[in-house]
Amino acid sequence: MQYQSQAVAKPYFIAAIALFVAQVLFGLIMGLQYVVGDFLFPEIPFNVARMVHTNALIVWLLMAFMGASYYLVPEEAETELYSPALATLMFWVFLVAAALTVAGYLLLSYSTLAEITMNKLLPTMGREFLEQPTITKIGIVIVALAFLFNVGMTILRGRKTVINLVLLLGLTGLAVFFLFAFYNPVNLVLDKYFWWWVVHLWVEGVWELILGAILAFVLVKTTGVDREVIEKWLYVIIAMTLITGIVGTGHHYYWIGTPEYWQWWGSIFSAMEPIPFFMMTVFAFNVVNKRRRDHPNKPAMLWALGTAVMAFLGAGVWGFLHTLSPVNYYTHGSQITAAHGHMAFYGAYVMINITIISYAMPLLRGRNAANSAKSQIWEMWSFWLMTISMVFITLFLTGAGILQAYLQRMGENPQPFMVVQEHISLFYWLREIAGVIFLIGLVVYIASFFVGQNDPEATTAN
Amino acid sequence: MAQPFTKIMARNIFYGGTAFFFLLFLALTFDTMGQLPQRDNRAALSGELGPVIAQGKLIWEENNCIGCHTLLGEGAYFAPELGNVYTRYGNSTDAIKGFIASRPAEGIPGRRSMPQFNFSDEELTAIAEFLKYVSEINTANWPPNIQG
Amino acid sequence: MTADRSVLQSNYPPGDLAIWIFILAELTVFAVFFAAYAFTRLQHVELFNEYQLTLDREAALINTLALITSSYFVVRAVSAIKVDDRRRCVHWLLAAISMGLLFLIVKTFEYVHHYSEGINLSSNTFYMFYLSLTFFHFMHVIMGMVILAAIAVMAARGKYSRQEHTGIESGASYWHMVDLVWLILFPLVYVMR
Amino acid sequence: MKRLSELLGIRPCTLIYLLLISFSLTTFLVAKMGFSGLGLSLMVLFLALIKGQLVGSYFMGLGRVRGIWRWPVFIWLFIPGILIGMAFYLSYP
Repeated sequence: MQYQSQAVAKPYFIAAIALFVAQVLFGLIMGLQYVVGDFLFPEIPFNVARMVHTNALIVWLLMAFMGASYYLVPEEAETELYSPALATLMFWVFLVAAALTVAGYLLLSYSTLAEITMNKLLPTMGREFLEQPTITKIGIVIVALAFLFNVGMTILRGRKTVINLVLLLGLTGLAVFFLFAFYNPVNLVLDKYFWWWVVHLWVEGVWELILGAILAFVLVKTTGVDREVIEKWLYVIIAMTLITGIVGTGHHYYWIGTPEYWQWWGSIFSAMEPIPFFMMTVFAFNVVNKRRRDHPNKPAMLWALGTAVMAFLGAGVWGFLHTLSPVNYYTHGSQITAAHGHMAFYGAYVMINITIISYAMPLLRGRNAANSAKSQIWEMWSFWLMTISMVFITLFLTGAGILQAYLQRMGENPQPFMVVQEHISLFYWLREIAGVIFLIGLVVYIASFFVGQNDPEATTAN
Repeated sequence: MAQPFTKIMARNIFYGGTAFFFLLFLALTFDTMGQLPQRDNRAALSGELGPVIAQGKLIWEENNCIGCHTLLGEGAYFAPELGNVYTRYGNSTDAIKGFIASRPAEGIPGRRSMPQFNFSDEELTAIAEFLKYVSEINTANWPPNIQG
Repeated sequence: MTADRSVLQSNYPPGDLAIWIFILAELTVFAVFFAAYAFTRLQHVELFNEYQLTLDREAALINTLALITSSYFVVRAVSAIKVDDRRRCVHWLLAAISMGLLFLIVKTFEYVHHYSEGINLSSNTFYMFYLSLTFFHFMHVIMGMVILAAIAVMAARGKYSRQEHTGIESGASYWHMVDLVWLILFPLVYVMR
Repeated sequence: MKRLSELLGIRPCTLIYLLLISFSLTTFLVAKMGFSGLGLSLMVLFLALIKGQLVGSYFMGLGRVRGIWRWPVFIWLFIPGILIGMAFYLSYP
C-alpha cells in the first residue's frame, strides 16, 4: 500500500465477500426449490430467494468495483484519494441501503414493500434485476455520483494513466446507463427495449471496461511487464468489446416485439463478442509468460489467469452457443440462459473482483506483498473448488436446458413446462450438489483470510 | 521503420469505433421506434381497456411475478412462460383469473406452487387483461409452440 | 508504388497494426453479411430479383467510380508524402475527401427516394439487407472521411514526412477497406441476379 | 504490371485504377443490358473478386508484404466469394 487513503477499499472488500456468501446461500435455497418445490414455502418463496440471489450479486460486484477503484486509482494517479471521508461515508450509506433492501425482501411481502416505498409515484420495481425499491435506486444513483466525483477528482489531480481513464470511463458508463432503470412505460416492448440498455450495456459493455482496467492493473503490478504494452492491449480489447457489444445488444431483440431485422444484426455482431474475450485470454497468458519478476502473491496471478479463461468460456463460448437467432428461437428463456449467466458472471465479474481482492488484501492488512504460504495454499484450493464446481453447474444446467428445449419446444409432442421440469430434475439435483461444493470452496476461500496469519510472508523461490 | 503497433492508434480506434457503433445502434433504435407501432399492440393501450392493462402491469410488477415466470422469455425459469398464456388457456381471461385465485395458501406438498396473492376480482381482471395484451404483441412467432 | 520491390518488402502491412486488426474485424462482419445475403436470397429468389430492379444502378455506378477514384487519390497522397511533397499530399487527400462527399450525396439521394416511397428496414427481406448493408457501409464512408480529414489536417501542419508517415498509411488502409467492401457490395446487391 | 505500366508510360497505380474503372463499367453494362443468369452472375462476381484483389495488392500495398499479412484480403475475398457463388449456383434450378 503506497497511499494511506487506499485503506478505504478494505471495508468495501469485506462487505462484498459477506454479500457473496449471502448470494451463494440463497442460490442453494433456490437450487433446492427447483427439486423440492415446497422447500421454505411460503416463508421464502422462490421469487424472494432469487431477488436476494441476483441483487446480492449485483450489489457485491458494485461494492467490489468501488473497492477496487479506491485501491487502484490513488496508486495509478500517484496521489492520495480526493476525500477518504466521503468514501467511508458512502460505504455505510450503500451498505445500510443494501441491508435494508434485502431485509425488506425477506421480511415483507414484495407488494407491501412496494407500497411503503411508494412505488406508485414512480413505478420502477418488479423488473428482473431492477427489483430494488425506487428509493433504493435513487440511493444507488447518489452513491454512484459521490463515488464518481471522488474518483474523478483524484484522477484529475494526479497522473493520468490509461488504466485510470478506462476505469473512469467504465464507471461513468455504469452510472449513466443505470438511469434507464427509471424509465418504465406501460408499453411492455418499450419497457423491455430500454431495460436492456441497463442490463446488456452494463454486463456486455461498460463493465468490461472496468474488468479490463482491473485486470491490466493487477498484471502491471504482478508481472512487471512494460506498462506501454499492457495499455495498448487494453485499448484494443475494450475497443473490440464495445464494437461488438453495443450492436450485439440486438441478440436480446429477437422475440420481444422488436422488428425482425434485429435477428440479423444481433446474430452477426454478438457472434463476434467472443473475440475480445479470446484476445483477453491471449493477452493475459502472453503477459504472464513475459513477466519480468515472480511476484510472491501466486493466488492473485492464478485468479487473473482464471478470469481470462473463464470469462472466455462463460461469456464467450457459452454466449455464442445460443446467440444465433435460429438457435435462440428454441433456447430463449430456458436453462441454457441460466447456464450461460452463471459461468459468465462467475468467470468475468466474480473472478476479476476476487483477483483484485486477492492482490490488494494482503497489502491492506499490512503485508509487504503476499500472504503466508499456508494461506496461499488455502486460497488456491478455493480457486479450484469454486471454479471446477462452477464448470459443473454450467454443464448440468446446459444439459437441463438442451433437454428442456427439446421436450418442450422441438419434439413431436411438445410437453407442458411443469411436466418437462419433472423430467429434467436429475440435472437439477446434480447442479445442487455442485452448488454445495461451490459453497465449500467459498468457505475455504474465507478461511484463507484467517489461516497462517502469524506465519512469515511467502517469498519467491529464486 | 516506424513502430508497427502504437498505443495512440489503439486509443483512436477505441474512441472512434465506440462512437461509430454507438451511433449505428442509435440509428437502428430510431428505426425500431418507428416500426414498433405496427408490432407492439399499442392500440390496446390507448383503447378502452388501456387503464386496466396499465393497472395489470403495475400489479405484475409489484408482486414480482418475473421472479418465477418468464414473460416473452425474460425473467426467471422456475415457472411457465406467460407471454402466450392467454392463448394457452384457450383465449380466456376467466381461465387465467380462475387459476390465480385457486392457488392453495400453504402450497402443494413436495411440489412447486404459485403463492396465493388474495387478489380482488378487479385486480385479477387487470392481470388477465395485461397478459392478453402481451399475447397480442408480434413476437416473430416466438414461442415455438403453445407450451411456451 | 514506383519504388523498388526488394526495398519495400516488409513483414507488416502499411500503417499501424492496430488499424489492421480493426480492418480485419470489420471485413469479417461484412463477409458474414454478404454470405447471409446470398443464402437468404436462396430462399426468396423471386422477391430479391423483383426488388433488385427498383434500385438505382446509375447511382451505384457513379458511387463505385467515386470510391475507386478516391482510393486512387489516396494512393497518390501516400506516394507524395513518401517523397516529402506535403503540399501535393494534402491536395490529393482533399480530392479524395471530395470524392467521398460525392458518394455521400448520391447515396443520400437514393435514400431520400426510397424513404419517399415508404421503404424501410421492415418493408421486406430484400430491403432489410439492402438498407442494412448499404447503411452500414455508408457509416463507414463517413468514418473514413473523418479519418482522412484528420490526416489532411495533420499533413497540412507538417506532422508527416518521408520518414514518419504511419498515420497517413493507416488512414489510407482504412479508406481502401471502405472501397474494397463496396467493390463486392455493388455487384452483389445491385447487379447479380 | 510494373513493366506494362512502364511501357505505357504511366504509374502502376494509375494502370490499376484504369483497370478497376473498366471492370466496373463492364459490370454496370451487364446490369444495364438486362442480362441475368448464372453464368453472368458468376462472371460479375469473379470480376468483383479480381477488383478486390487488385485493391488489396496494389492500393493497400499487401502485394509488397511478406508472410501472413499478405493473405487476409485474399482470404476475405476467397471465402465469401465461394459462399456467394455457391448460393447463386443453388438458386438456379
